[in-house]
Amino acid sequence: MIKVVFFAALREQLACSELMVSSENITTVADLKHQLANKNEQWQSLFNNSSLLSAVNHDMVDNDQAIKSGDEVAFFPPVTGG
Amino acid sequence: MIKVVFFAALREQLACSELMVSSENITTVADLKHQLANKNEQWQSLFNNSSLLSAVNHDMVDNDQAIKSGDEVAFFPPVTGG
Amino acid sequence: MNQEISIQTADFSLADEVALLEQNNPIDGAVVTFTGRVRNNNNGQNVSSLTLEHYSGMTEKSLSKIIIDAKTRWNIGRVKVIHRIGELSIGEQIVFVGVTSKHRHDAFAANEFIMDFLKVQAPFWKKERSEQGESWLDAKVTDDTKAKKW
Amino acid sequence: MNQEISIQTADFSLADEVALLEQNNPIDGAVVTFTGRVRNNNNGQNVSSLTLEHYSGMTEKSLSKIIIDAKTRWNIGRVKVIHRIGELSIGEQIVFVGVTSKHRHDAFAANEFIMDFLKVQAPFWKKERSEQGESWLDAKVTDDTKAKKW
Repeated sequence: MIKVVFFAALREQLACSELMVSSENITTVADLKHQLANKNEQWQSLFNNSSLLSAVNHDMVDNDQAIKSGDEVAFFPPVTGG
Repeated sequence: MIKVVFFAALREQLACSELMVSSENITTVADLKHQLANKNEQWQSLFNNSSLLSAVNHDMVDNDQAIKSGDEVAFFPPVTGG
Repeated sequence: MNQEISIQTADFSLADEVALLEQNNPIDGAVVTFTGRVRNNNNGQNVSSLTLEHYSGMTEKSLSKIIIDAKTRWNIGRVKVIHRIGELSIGEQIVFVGVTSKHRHDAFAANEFIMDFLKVQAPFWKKERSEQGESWLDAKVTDDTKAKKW
Repeated sequence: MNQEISIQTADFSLADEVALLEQNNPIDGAVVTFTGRVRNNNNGQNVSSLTLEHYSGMTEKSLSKIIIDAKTRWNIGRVKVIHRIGELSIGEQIVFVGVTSKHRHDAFAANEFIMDFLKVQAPFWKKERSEQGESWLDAKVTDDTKAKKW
């Protein structure tokens, strides 16, 4: 299983902060996004947003980053701290 | 008359912090330096030192700066504050 | 635990932080600090307060990578980064970066570098409350551009 | 008298100075401070204390010109420059520069600019006391080079 977490505006829009996803058929962040986008139209538009950022095990990554069972994958909007 | 002041290492080397000089025959900072340098060999080497800085009425100036009676002219080594 | 990083709801004292950076540190003559506070205005809206959310764990990891990068690029002594989370009012301190060095340029550059990358890499998000209600702050393109200049 | 500049024998409090820069100033979200202290070592000599001499009147004039230049170049809010004179021991604070701004880069750049020009234009001179006796500090060519980069 892959642990998926969401933050900030994305978390509110999805009304979800955490989700467990089967790692079957998922080898990259792009695969995971694709699967999440298939849930419904709202999720589709949110996960197809090119400004969405991804992290795997607390490191910022690109869409082609490999992922496997046991990883923690995060999706969130551009950061606004400081 | 021109008021001439010296600071830091130069003040100590000259054993003098302040001096009044007649403005006769003096139209620039270079003229004043030339006249001071004529006092003796030690003064000559100190006032011919190219790293010596000059200020007229509290503004840093070059050797060709015009000066006149009533001005305050300062000579000092490169500054080392901060 | 990395002593150089603190993510906290509590306020911090600039004087105490600088005292710690300087304590038993006679070799570093320069200390540069940055303090960020909640402004009363953003894009023409009167902000009354904001809430800071973060991604615990990733925050610390990203900040410690930024600090390591800064130490590789400049000859700096001590570093401290504090970022507050939770509810903050106008004028309150949000973020502190303190850097010491032997020569001042290293502390200036490293401090601004840390802030610039914190802005685009550390997972914090601000939600502002104004007369118009609550809204998540948009990221600024200028912050991206600024980080890329290093 | 220019409230932005203080030449004093007494020590200063970083916290108090920053509090003054921030007081009734909700529009500036960024505060950058530089504090310079007496290091224990210069060119391999163990320094025990130093004496700071200055050219009263010219000091204030040169610093106020530097501050005006900084305000022309960057969009900054408040500025404070403090420089101590007289006898100072290891670890003591010598100089403080504080700058506030709406956007952080302005405060960083203006602060470093003020320090860089203070170093080459403000008439202060340091005499160091070490085991080898007293000697006037030599100016550094690197300071000249650094100021010319702006």
